[in-house]
Amino acid sequence: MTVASERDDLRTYYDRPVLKEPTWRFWIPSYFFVGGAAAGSSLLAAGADAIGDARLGRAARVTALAAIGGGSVALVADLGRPERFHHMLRVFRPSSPMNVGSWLLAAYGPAVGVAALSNLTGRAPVLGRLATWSAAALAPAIATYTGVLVADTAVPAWHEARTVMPALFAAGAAASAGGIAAAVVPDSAPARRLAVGGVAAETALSSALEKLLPDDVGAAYTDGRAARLRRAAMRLSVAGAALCTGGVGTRGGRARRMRTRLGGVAIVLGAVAERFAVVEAGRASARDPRATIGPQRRGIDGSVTGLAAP
Amino acid sequence: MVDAAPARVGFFTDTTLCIGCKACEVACKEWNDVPADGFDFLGLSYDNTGELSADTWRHVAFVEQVVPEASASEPGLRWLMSSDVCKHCTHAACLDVCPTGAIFRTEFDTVVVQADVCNGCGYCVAACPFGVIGQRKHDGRAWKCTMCYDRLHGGLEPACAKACPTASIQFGPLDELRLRARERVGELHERGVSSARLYLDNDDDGVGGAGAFFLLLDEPEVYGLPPDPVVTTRDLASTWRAAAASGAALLAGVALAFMRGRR
Amino acid sequence: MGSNMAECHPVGFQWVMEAKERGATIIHVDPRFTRTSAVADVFVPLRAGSDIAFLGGIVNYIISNGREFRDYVGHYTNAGAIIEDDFRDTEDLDGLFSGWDPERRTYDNTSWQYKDMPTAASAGSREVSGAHGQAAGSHGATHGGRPPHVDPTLEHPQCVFQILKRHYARYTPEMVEDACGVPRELFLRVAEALCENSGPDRTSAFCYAVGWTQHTVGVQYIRTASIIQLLLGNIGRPGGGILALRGHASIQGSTDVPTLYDILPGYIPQPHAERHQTLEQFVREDASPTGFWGYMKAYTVSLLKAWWGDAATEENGFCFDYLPRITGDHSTYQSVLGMIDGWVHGFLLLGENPAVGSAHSKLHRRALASLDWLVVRDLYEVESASFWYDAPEIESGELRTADIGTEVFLLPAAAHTEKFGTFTNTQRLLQWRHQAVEPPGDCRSDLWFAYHLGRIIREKLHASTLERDRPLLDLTWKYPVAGETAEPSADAVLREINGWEDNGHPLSSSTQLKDDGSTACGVWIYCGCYADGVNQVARRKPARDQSWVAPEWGWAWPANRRLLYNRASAAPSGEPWSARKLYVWWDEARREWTGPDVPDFEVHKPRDYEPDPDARGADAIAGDDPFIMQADGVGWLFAPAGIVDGPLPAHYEPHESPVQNPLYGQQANPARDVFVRKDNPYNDRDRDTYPYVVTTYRVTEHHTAGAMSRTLAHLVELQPAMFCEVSPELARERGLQHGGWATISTARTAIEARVLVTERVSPLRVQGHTVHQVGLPYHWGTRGLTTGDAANDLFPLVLDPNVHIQEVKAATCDIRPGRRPRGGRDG
Amino acid sequence: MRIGDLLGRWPVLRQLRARDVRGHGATAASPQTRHLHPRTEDADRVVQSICPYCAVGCGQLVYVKDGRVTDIEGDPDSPISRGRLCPKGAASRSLVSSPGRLTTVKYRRPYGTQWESLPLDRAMEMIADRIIETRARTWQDVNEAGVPVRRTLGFAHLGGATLDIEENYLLKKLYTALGALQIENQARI
Repeated sequence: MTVASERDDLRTYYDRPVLKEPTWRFWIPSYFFVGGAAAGSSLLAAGADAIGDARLGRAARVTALAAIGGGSVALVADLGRPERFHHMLRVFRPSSPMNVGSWLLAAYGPAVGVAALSNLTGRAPVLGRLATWSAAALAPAIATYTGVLVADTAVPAWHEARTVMPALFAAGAAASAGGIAAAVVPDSAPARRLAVGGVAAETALSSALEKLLPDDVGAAYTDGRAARLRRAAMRLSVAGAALCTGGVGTRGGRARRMRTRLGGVAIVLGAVAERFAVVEAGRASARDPRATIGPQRRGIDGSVTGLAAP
Repeated sequence: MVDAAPARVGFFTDTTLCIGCKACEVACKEWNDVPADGFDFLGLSYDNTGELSADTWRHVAFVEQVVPEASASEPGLRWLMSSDVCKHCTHAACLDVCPTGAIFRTEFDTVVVQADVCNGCGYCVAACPFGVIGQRKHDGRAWKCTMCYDRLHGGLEPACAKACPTASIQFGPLDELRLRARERVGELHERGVSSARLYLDNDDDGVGGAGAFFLLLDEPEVYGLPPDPVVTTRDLASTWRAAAASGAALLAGVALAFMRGRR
Repeated sequence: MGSNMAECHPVGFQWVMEAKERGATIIHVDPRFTRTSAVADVFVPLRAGSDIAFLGGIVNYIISNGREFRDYVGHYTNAGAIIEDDFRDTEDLDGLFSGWDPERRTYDNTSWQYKDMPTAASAGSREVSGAHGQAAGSHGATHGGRPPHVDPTLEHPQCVFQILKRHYARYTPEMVEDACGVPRELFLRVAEALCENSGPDRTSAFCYAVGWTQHTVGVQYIRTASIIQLLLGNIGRPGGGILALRGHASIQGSTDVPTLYDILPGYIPQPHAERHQTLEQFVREDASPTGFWGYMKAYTVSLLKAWWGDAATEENGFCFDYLPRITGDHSTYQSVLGMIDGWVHGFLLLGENPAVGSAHSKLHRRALASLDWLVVRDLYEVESASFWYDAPEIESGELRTADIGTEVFLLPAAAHTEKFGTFTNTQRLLQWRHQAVEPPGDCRSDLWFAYHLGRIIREKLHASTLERDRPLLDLTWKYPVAGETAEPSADAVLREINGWEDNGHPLSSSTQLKDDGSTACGVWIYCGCYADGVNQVARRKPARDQSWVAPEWGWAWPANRRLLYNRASAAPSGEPWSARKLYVWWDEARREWTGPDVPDFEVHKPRDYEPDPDARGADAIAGDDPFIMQADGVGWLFAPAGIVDGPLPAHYEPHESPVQNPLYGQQANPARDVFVRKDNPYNDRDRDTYPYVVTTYRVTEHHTAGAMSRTLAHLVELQPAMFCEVSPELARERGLQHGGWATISTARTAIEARVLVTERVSPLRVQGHTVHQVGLPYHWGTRGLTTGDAANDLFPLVLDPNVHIQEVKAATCDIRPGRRPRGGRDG
Repeated sequence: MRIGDLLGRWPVLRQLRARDVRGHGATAASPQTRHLHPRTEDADRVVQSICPYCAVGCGQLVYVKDGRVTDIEGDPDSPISRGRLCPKGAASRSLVSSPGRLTTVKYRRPYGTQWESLPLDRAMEMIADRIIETRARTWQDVNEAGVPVRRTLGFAHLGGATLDIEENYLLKKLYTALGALQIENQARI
């Protein structure tokens, strides 16, 4: 019978996975995107205030609120027991990025809300400004903790990439927020710059990731659905960046604005695809016993603490 | 609730004594009211369970091997059987990452999911380096072996250990079990069973040793176990540092984006 | 051998594992490498149906190397007995013994007798007294005591030992290899291990199960093991013996307290029409005057008193006439054919499922469909109750529901937790169960069914004056009932089983039984289970609080003895054979036999007691004769009576076999029960159509015909599909895919199963060519949480002549990839 | 519930009080968890029984609460099984309390196409009538040779070997009195 497989001299139990596939549904990668978008937007809002760009400021605040609002819905929707969402704040558990993230969101969400409402209604301007700045202060954490969250799992494609993962998510946040802002306020140079910069960083980090991972783990990114999503993400982002940068220098013109808006949308879609690609890669590597056993086996054979040696 | 903190208890599963009867799987389900896990013919030797999951807290693995050094008077066959279970790690990833406190460490130093707390976020599922814990369909919550926490409160041994006909599954204070296990390995080596080795009995391993450890006759991966599992949170601090750096970089990036003016 | 103990008796197997840890050598001989083989020290793959060749080889090894336990063999067996001069062995007659009658396909065993002394068999023969009318004991009145001619030197050419030696001389390692497919060095390793581990200081045990009994020569399988164990001195001694691992909670009890056609309770034979017209004739014909069967009249009279009470008097022969007479084989397979042939009209099935569990189950389903009425009592709706709408024959169109005239009563049964009662386990241990809860709905115990059925019938016939109704109306049928269901008292029934004196005082031992009607006892071998009016069966003294023999847990028959014939654990002198194997011995100071167990011997009979020639009963047993149930007090290497197919086991091929009998011209057991009829086709040596050997078995996760396991999700998920096990070689030869489907066909029909390709089934080299074996679990049927074809559909009706047990451990088949043809299953 | 109580049960506050920064241990336990105990402790009674599957005869302890079996496990006192059970024995609670169990009489009339229901006592009456009728129809006082046999071969019995000895005893006694010979059980098979 098909005795435990010994294909490519790596031994497994009938080729069955060692790990469980993450149970997260599409809500989670969606949240990764909107969470990043919200964080980036909060920073844009603060920046806009700093240089006194009211249009960008308002757009960014509204974006942040919408994004984080939608994000919260996504988070609750993915729970097996949504009615128990509040259990997330039942304890304080620093060893759990998700718990830490929940506390962060508990502070960040209201700040974003107050900032946006005060801006739209013109009421309580001082409070609004305070809220805007605190949201901005929390934004970097919001943008990156999700990277920590996925890295802090047994999933090889995520855990082995832990040094890059937060940066990748930060870059994604910049690209997403920039992209949205560029689409809404095409005239805003900072928005365009943030979008393009985000794309540049994301692209660089994404290829760094491939180099960083051993083949049996990296395969999760370079084969299958994840690979297709990443190619799409890459094309969209680069195209979007090109469209956004294309018009720099030339004056006015609806066509140029149109290009920028288009570019912004492309970049946003690219950022979305990238998040789904990362989650998909995680799933694939959890399914593949080689991704789990390979690195561990090399570690043992390389070291003396081989607990498996008779 | 027992007040005085009792000694850490655990499972020592001696696979050399296992006859693959699966009494552990059934006794566990009968006591804990765990539903059946599907009637699929997997044909993995006599294993039709496949793996540990939300609905399988004990899983007996069957491995058929053709032994190379077979002579005419030796069948040249080896049929390994091993009852797998949650490891109740010293450093338990599922517990570390659980955001609700549903998973906690008991006074017996075991790792238990509280069904009345779990909200089914699924983080523990991705975090477990052994693929033990799972999310139950149509229920949404995460489930795994509790080492019969309720029975322990009554001074009873876990259902699987009690049922095991050949004492392949042994329950007791972890220190005693480890001593017994080491003697057993020595004994087996003397008898010429050179392939006998312990798995997860060592405090220095990636999960700080486990509350459930095993005597195996081959490499762990042959039984579907990770050869050198590591609790993911071991690298959490460094990951947060990376996050801090990238957060700062993000700030800088945004600042840069604004410095060059609004048009 | 013939047992897969780790899988079929896992909890009992804990003791084997413990023995192994303490240095015992575990040897597993089986057609398949099973979960037992996995933990055994030595695994011996052999061809299904060739066990006697293998065991005979061991007998030959022992004798030709002088490895027998001389003191034991000389004193405790009939090795020295001289047999009639006209006895002829299979060696002389090419596979037949003297006395063969080709017309009636039976033996006349006159020539098998001790010279100048016809003998009666002990309990073993009770099950055969009906077979082929005259089969057993066709000789005249039996005598008892020691054989008149004995050669203590065991040199006389007609003495048992020399006959044995000649009989097995050709069972050499080479022949074993040729017949069984077992490499000779592996065989020699087993033979030597057995000899080394036997003698004064050591003992070896055989464990067997239906892997030995379900053959056309099944009884002789066990006989061969008995010969080995007697030669090696492994009977009646701790750690020795031949252990039957029985498969059902009280199947031992169902034989002791039989629902069997040929015996009455306690192995008293069901009287035979011609030979047993009166009680006197019955006793004279069938009871040995010597040994404990010498009291058969007391046992029988006490039974008749228990059943017919005051109506049973000295004058009317204690109602011996009330007992229906047998005239041949009335076993269940005959009844089933009777249903098809139209002379059996009604059938009661209590907790049995022949539509799945019996050989040629297809034939059984046809039989059920031919009945006027059928009563089924079970925990679940079993295939034997639902056949009329979901039998495979309905699916295939061979039967139509609307054409089936069978009236079916399906009654729900109470579970083991819902009634009081006793199971007798595989080691003759009676254990009482307490009721935990009331049965739900219409569920009732079979005790309730039997009692109230009897009550109703008696009420309906109470006015009858017909002679045939007397036994029924005179029957003692007063049992206290309790509760709203009017459940009869199991305790009261157990009291009757134990028996009482005419003053109503409970008996404490079968030695108290009288043949004058002053005692009543329902099951003489169980006498004492209610000694002193205490339910001994319910005793539950924790193991840790008593000796390792645990005599105060439950009660074992006879007389709470845990090890039978344990007088043999001491030397003739009465001293233990060795300190290491101390068990029961003669205490000279207290002038009695003593030990941790109840001595299986008259406690105060001196070790040097010598009976005078005309002594009767136990008095005829000498102080150094341990086998007190035997007429001559010794273990029978050679069986002058009691076995219908030969005094010595000879290797015969299964009824269906792909190979020639390597030893004799006689291919299969000449005396086997065959049923040549259209609906029971056999494969007569067609090696091309059915080239492979097929065998059946259980798996740990299921129970027999499945009613108690296919219905439980927690068991079904562990083995969710009917499967077949084949070797990689056979899979290649036939193109079978692991995990795919295969169709297995025999001369009867074809079934389908999922394929498990595994090295655990290995092709064997037999007589120069390769023999492939196909393994099939037989647990599946058309009902339950998972369904599948019934393996028993494949097997023919062909039986062992002694006990009429079917051969389902070896037949010939073919196997092909793919599912069986739908409709018309005769593929 | 008052807000104060709610706060009081909030583990975060317990953490603060216990200065437990990690929140891994007892502070995370819920009230239900703290009151966990084996359900066998709630049993009204425990009876000693024997496993109904194979013939090893393992001891079982049956726990009963409100007239229902809440648990069946091995009896540690048994010298045979020492408290252990195989998968089938371990499934005994499912066996006796499975919803699939038959609890009412089912009747199929000759040539009928479906089950009908029937009161138990009516069924018993009908079965008695069938036996009486068949016995009368097939009764033999003597056989072909004219030898007395006093029997009927008109109906047969086949019993499983999970019947108690008391049950077998009554069955054999009744059938013998009826002159029924073809009384068999699993031991033949």
